[in-house]
Amino acid sequence: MADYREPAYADVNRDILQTMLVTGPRYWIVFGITSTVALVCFFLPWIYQWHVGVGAAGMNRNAVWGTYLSNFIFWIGLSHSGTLLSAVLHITGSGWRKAIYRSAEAMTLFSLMTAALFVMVHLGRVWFVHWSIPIPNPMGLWPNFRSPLLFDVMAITTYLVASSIFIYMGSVPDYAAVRDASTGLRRRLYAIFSFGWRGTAQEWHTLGWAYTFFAVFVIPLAVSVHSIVSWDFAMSLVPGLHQTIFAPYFVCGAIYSGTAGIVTVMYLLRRCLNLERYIREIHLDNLGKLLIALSLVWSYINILELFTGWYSGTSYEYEALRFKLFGFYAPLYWEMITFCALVPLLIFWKKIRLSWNRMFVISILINIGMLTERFIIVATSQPRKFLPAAFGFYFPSVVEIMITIGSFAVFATLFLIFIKWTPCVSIYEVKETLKPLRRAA
Amino acid sequence: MSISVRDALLTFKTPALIGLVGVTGFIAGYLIDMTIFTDTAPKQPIDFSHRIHVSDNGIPCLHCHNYADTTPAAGVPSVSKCMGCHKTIATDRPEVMKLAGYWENQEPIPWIKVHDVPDFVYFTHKRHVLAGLECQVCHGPVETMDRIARVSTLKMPWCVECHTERKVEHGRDCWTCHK
Amino acid sequence: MEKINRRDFLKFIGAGGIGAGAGLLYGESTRKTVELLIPQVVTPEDYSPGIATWYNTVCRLCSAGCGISVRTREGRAKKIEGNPNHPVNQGRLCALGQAGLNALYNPDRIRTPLRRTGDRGNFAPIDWDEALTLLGRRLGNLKIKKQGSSVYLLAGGLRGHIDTLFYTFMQALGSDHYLHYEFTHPAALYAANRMIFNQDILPYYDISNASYVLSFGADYLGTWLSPVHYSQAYGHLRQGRTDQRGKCVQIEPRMSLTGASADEWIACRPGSEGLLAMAMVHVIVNDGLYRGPDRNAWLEATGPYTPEAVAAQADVAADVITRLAHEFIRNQPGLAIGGGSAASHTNAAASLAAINVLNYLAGNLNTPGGVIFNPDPVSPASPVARQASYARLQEWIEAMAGGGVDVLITHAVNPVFTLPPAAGFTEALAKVPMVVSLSSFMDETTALADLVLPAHTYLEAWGDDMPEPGVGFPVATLSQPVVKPLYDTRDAGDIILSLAHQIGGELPVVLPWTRIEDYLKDSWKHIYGQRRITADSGGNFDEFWNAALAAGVWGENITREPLRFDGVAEDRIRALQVPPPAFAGEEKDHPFVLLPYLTQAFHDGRGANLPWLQELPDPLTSIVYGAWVEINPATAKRFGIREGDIVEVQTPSGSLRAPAFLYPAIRPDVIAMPIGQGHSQYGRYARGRGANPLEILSPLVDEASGALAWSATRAGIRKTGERAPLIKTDGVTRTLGRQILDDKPAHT
Amino acid sequence: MGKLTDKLKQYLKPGYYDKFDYHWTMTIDLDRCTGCEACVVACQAENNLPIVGEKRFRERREIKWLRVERYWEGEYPDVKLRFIPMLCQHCDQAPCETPCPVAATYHNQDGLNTQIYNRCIGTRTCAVYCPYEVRYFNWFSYTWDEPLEQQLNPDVTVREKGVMEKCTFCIQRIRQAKDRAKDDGRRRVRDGEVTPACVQSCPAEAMVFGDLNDPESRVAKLAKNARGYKVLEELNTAPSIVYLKKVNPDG
Repeated sequence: MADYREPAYADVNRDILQTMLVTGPRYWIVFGITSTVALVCFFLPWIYQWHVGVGAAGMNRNAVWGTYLSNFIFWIGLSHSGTLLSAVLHITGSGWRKAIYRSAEAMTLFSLMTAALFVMVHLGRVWFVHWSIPIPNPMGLWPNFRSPLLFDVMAITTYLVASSIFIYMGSVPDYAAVRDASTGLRRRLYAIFSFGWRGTAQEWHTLGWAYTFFAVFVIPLAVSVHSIVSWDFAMSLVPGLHQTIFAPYFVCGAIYSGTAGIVTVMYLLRRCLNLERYIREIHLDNLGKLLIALSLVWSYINILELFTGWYSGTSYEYEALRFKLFGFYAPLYWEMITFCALVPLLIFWKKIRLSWNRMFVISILINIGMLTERFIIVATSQPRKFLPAAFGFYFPSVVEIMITIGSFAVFATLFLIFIKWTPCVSIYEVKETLKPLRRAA
Repeated sequence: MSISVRDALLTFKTPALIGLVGVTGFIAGYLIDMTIFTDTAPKQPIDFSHRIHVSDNGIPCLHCHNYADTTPAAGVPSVSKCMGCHKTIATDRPEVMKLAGYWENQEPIPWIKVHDVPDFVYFTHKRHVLAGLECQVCHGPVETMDRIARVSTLKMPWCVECHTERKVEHGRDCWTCHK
Repeated sequence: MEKINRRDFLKFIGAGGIGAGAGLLYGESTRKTVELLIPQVVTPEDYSPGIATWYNTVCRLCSAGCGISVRTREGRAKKIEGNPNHPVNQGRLCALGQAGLNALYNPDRIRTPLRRTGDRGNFAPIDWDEALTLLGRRLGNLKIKKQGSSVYLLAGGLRGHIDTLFYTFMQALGSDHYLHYEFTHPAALYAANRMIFNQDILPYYDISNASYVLSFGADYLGTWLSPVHYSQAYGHLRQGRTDQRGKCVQIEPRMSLTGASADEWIACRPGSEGLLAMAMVHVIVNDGLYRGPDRNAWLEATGPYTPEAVAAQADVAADVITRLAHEFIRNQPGLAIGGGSAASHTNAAASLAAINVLNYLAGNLNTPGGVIFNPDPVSPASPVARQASYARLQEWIEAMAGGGVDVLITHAVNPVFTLPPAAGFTEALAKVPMVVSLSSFMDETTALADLVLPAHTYLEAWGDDMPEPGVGFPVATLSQPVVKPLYDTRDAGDIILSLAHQIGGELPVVLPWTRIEDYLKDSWKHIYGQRRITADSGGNFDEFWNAALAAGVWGENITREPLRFDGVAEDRIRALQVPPPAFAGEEKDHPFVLLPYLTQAFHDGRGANLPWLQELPDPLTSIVYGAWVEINPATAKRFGIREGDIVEVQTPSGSLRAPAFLYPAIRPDVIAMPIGQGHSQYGRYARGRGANPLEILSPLVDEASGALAWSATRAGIRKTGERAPLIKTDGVTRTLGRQILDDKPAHT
Repeated sequence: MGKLTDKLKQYLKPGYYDKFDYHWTMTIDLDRCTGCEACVVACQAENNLPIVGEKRFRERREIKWLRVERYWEGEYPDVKLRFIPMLCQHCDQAPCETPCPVAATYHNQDGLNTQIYNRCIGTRTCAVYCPYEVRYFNWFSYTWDEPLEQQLNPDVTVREKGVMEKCTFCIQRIRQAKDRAKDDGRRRVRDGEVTPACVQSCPAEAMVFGDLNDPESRVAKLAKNARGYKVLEELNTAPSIVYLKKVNPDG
C-alpha cells in the first residue's frame, strides 16, 4: 500500500469517466461473448420449451419444481446484498461503502431481472402470466390474494422499483458529470438523465435527504422480499420445507451470497477497468469480515434445520433428512457445507482476507455453494413427501442446465451495458472521501 | 458551457413523437381489425334467410332447431328436414335449387359456424330455453336477418354479466360453465 | 410549438401507417380458424345432439360373457360400462372389458381384405367380392371333389348361434373339422367335474354366500372363469352381510391378485395343490368330520395321503393342513375351488377332482354358498364339446404337417402366439396351402395367412351368448352393433353366409339367410317357440325381440331346479388318486419351476394391443409396458440380481431374456412371468415389447383332460449383466409406519 | 369492526361457506377392494386422460387421476399386500387451494376442490402443496393416434400443455344429474343418481359416492362406520374421501 497515491479530483473524474467513455476492443469481445451465450443458452432453449411445453425440462410428477425455481431463489438472493448493504452502510455512515455501492446496487437490479425471467421460464403457460397481476376486468376475476406466489409478485416488483429509483437517485450528480465531460448526443441524453443537475447547495441538500429516506425505506423491503420467497416453500406441508426457520434462513443466505457476489464483481471491475486506486484493500477487509459473520449465522441456521427435523420425530421429516444427507444428492449437500460453512473460515486469516485473488476464489466458491443449496431445497424435498408409493426422483434436463448457464450470461450482458451507461463507481462520493488539502490539483 | 434539460428534450421530441404515433397506430389498427374487420355475418354456402322463414312465414324457431329445449345443442335442421318443405315450396328459387343439389348427392350443407364457444365451455341450450329466455336475448333479432349474424360477443364477460344480474344459482361458480 | 416540417410529417405518416398495418396483421394472426357446422343429411330416429344413447351388447374379450352397455354420442362409442340388467356382471366391468373401445378405435385395425403377395407376411388389399370368390371357388371345388373334409375351421371360444352357424356351414361343406381353441379354456376343470359330479357344464360357484373360500390357485378375482362376477361376490362375502365376514384362504406358489386379498396365503410347491386337497380329504374323513355312507371308501382312497406324507411333498406344515381341513368343515357353507397353478400341471384334472371332493364331503352341493349345478343352457348348442384341448389340437397340427389340410380358416384365435413353439403349429401352418384369417387385427397367426377377411370387432357385430359358467338359471344375451362399421370390414357371420351363397350347392338351402341379423332373429324365433316364452313375454315375437335387444339380456323367469346330484360312485372313489406332478427338465440344471400366469389386463395376450392396458400399472407390481421375471428376494440375493437386471431364463425348450423383478410373495424355488407380452406382430402398442413365457414352455400334457400343463416346465436363470430398468409407477412399497392404511400409524 | 371479525371468521370455514350446498363424499372400503384397477381404466375412459406413451412413463410423467397404491407388509412367507386407491381427496381444508396465484383451484359450494383448466397458468404450486400427490401436470400437449380420438368424451375438456389436472369427482356426471333433477322439477339430486366412473365400474362395489349433507344417503351412513378413517388425517386437511380399513381377522 506504500506506493498508493491518492487521486486528485480531476483524476477521479478522468479515471472513472474513461471507464464508460472509452471503449476498447476487449469490451466488445467480452460483450459479444456474453450476449451470444445469453441468446444461445438462455433464450433459444426457452423458446423451444415454450413450443413443446415445460416437459422440455427434467421435472416429473414427483418433483414438479426444478432448477428454474431454485435459480429464481438464487438470483433473488444475489440481489440482496446490493441495495440492502449500501442502504445499511449509508445510514451507518461507513465511508468505505462509497466506492463500491454503485456496482453493488447494479447487481441487485440485474439479478432481480434475471430472477423475474426465471419465474416466466418456470410457468407452464407463460403467455397468461398477466393473470397473476390484479387488473380490473369485466369478468370480475382477481388473483388469489392468499397465495404466497402473489405476495412474491408484489414484493419483487416493489423491490425492483424501489432499488431502481435508489440507484438512479444516487447517480444523478454523476450523470451531470458525464454530461459535462461529453459532447453531442450523449451530452444531450445525459442532460435529461441528470435532470439538469447544477450542483447547487439546495440540490445537494435535497438529494441527501431523499437518498437517506430511500435508504431507510429499502431495508425492510429487502428483508421482506426474501422472507416471502421463503414462504413459497415454508407454507407448504412438504417435509423439510414446512419450517418456521425458513424466512431468516433465506434472508441470511441471500445477503451471504449477495456479499460474496459483490466481492466477485468488485474484483472484476478493479481488474478490467483498472480502478485499483478506488476499490481497495479496506473494502476487501470489511467485506471479508461481513462474510465471516454471515457464514457463521448461516451455518447455525443449517444446524438448527437438521435439529428441528430430527426433533420432530416423524417418519416424514426423518425420511426427508435421510434423503438430503445420505440420498442421491448427498454429495451436493456436503459440497454446499464445505463451500459455505468451512471454506469461509479461512477468511479469519488477514493474509487471505487481504489477498484479492484468494478472496475472489472464495467468493466464487460461496456462490457455487449457495446455488447448490437452492437446488437441494427443491430437488430433495419434493420426491420424498407423504405417500411412499409416490416417492420419486428428479434430475435436471439439458434444457434446464443450458438455461441455468445462460442466466449468468444474461446477467453479465446487462451489467456490461450498465457500466457503459452509468459510472460504476460513484464519482462524487469518492471525492467526499478524499483529503481536503489535495483539493487543489 | 451548459445545456438545459429543455433543449435536450427538444432534440428528442421528433423521434419520441414518431414512436408514439407508431404505437398509437398499432393499437388503433388492432382495434379496427377486432371490431370492423371481424366477420360476424359470413357468407354461407346457401343464402338462407331467417327473415323469410320466421317473419314472412311465421315458422317458430323450435320447428327447425327442435332440440333447443331438450338437449344442450339447439341442432341444425338436417337436409332432409329442409327438403320436407322445399320438395314442393319455392323449388324454382336458385338458393333452394342449391339445397336440392345437396339433397341429390346426399351431402350435408357446410354451414359456417357463427355462434361458437371454446371447447372448455359447457353451454346447454335446454337450461337457458327452459329458464324462459327468448332466443333473441343471445342471438339477436334473427327474424329480421337475411344473413345470420352474431350480435353478442359470446365472451365470458358477457355471460357473467347476465348470470350476475339474473342472480343465477351458483351462476358465478367456474364449474357451472367450465368443464 | 413550431409547425412540423414536411420531412417530419412524412415520418409521422410512415410511422402511423406501419404501426396500423402491424396492428391489423397481428389481429389477423390471432384470429381463430373458421369452424363449420355440419348438419346430418337424414336424422336417425334415436339421435339427439349432446345426449348419450346407450346400447346393450356382450363383451367378447374373455369367456365370462359379461353384458355391457356402450355409451354413444353422435354415433361414436364413448364408454363401455357393465349392463346393470345382466346377472353375470350386474353393471360392473373389469379393466379389459372397459378397454374394448381401444379395440374398436385401434389405429392398427385391418381396414380392407388382404391377399398375400409373395412370401407369407406380405399383403396387398383386395375388395370383398374378389376375396370371397377366391375363397368360395376353392371351397366349392373341394366340396365338389368330395374333399370338403380337408377344410379346417379353428375359432376362438365363441358361443351362441354364430357357433351353430359355423358348425352348420362346415357340416354342409362336408367337414367335421371345426374346433374352438382358447388358451384359457379350463379343460381340466371340465374333466374334474365329469369325474366327480358327472357334469358336462360348469356349476355355479356361489362365492357371495359362502363363509369360507378355500382356493387352490384359483385367481377368481383376476382371471378365473368370471372374475367380475366373483369380485362382486367377494365384496358381498366380505362386507355384504351384517352377521359375518367370510374368510378367504389362497394356496398357491405365487401370490396372485386373489392371494393378495385373501386372509391367508399359503405357498405350496407347484403342482402339489391336489395332494394338499387329498390330505385334507383324508383329515376330514379320518377325524370323523364326514360321516357319509361312503366314508370307508374315502378312507381307503385317501389312505396314502396323510398330512405328514403330503407335507413333505407340498412344503406345507402338516398341522396347517389339518387346521385348514377342520376350518373348512366348520365354516359352512364353504367353497373349495381350484385353478391357476393347480390346473396347469400334469396332474391338473386329478387335483381339481380332489378339490371337488372337498365340496362333496362338506356337503355344500346345491346349497347357497356352495356349488350349484347349472340347469341346461338356453340354446341346445353346446360349444364346450367343440373346445379343443391341447391334445386334440395336436392331432390337427399333425394333420396340417402331413398335408391333410387344404384350407385352414381361423377366427378370433391366435395359436401362433398362445401355443408353445415346441407344439410345432407354426411349422405345420407353413404346410397348409391356404390359410384364411377372419381377424380384425394383424396378429401373429393372421400375419401368416394367405387371405385376410377382416371381421367386425365385437362392438360392430351381431350375435348372442349363453354365459358359461351360468349363474344358476338359464341366461342368454344378445349382442348388437353399437356403431356403424368404421372400415370396410364385415360381420363374421355375414362372411360365412355370403361364402355359403358363393359356394352354392345345398349350402344356400341350409343357410338361406343373407344377413346374420336375420339368421339370429330366426334362431331366436325357434327358442321363442320352443321355450314357450309367449306365456311370460305376453306380446308377439317382435315385441319380445325388441325388448330383449333393449335389455341386452334375457333370463328365463320360470325357476328351474338345479340338476340333482346323488353321491360319487364307489368305483370313481377308488379310482381317484392324485399323482405327483411331472416336470420337463432336471432339477440340477433347471432349479426353478417356471410359472407363467395370466393377468386380467392382457388375458392370453389379446389385451396387449390396447394402449389403456399397456399403460395400466400391473396390480401387483405397478409395472407398465413390458414383461418381467418375478424372483423371490432371497433367491435374487443368492444370484446377486437386482431389480431391472436382465436375466436369461433357460428351459429345456429354449430361453428368453427379461428384466428381473424382486417379488416378495413367491416361493424361492419358483420364478413367474406374466403371459401376454412379447408379440412379434399385433400392432404398434404390442409389437416387440417384453417377452412371452409360452415361447419357452416344454409342452407336457395332463393326460386325464388333455390340457396343456403350462406350469410344468423347469427353468434356470442366469444374470446377463445388462440392465433395463423396469418402468413402474411405484416408489417405495412400504408404509414406513405412516398413517395410510389405517387410522393409526402402522408399526414397521 | 364486528363486520371485520365476521369476515375473518368466514375465512376459517372450508371454502368460506357456512354450509355446502351438496357435500360430495366418497367412501372406499379397503376390505372390499381387490386392487383390480378397473377404476383406473374407467377414469381414463371417462375423463380423456392422454395415452402418454412408454417414454413419458419412464420419465414418471404419467397422468392417472386415480391410481392404486400398494404396500407390502412383512417378509416371505408371512407377507401381506395391501391396496389403496388414491385419488383427489377433495379436502375441505385443501393445502392446494391457498397457493394458486390465479385461483384456478378453489373450493366450490358443493364441497368440491375444483380445477379450472383454462384458468391455470401452470405454476404447479398446488402439486407441490398436495400431500396426496394426486395432481398431474400436462408437460406436453398430448395427441391420440387416429382414430382413437373418436372415443374422447365431449363433456370433458382435452387439456393443453402447461395446465394442471386432477380428479373432479366426474363433475360432468354431477352436472348431468343436477340437470336431470331440474327437468323433473326436483330441488335436489337423489342419492345414487351421481356415480363417478370409478365408482360405477368397481366390481367389488368398494366405492360409494354421495352427498354427506343428506343423512339418509348411503355414503353418510358408511362414513359413520367404525372402520372409517382418512388418509394422513394428522395433516388436518379434512379430506372428503373416507376409507374403511381392511379387517384383519388375526387381530
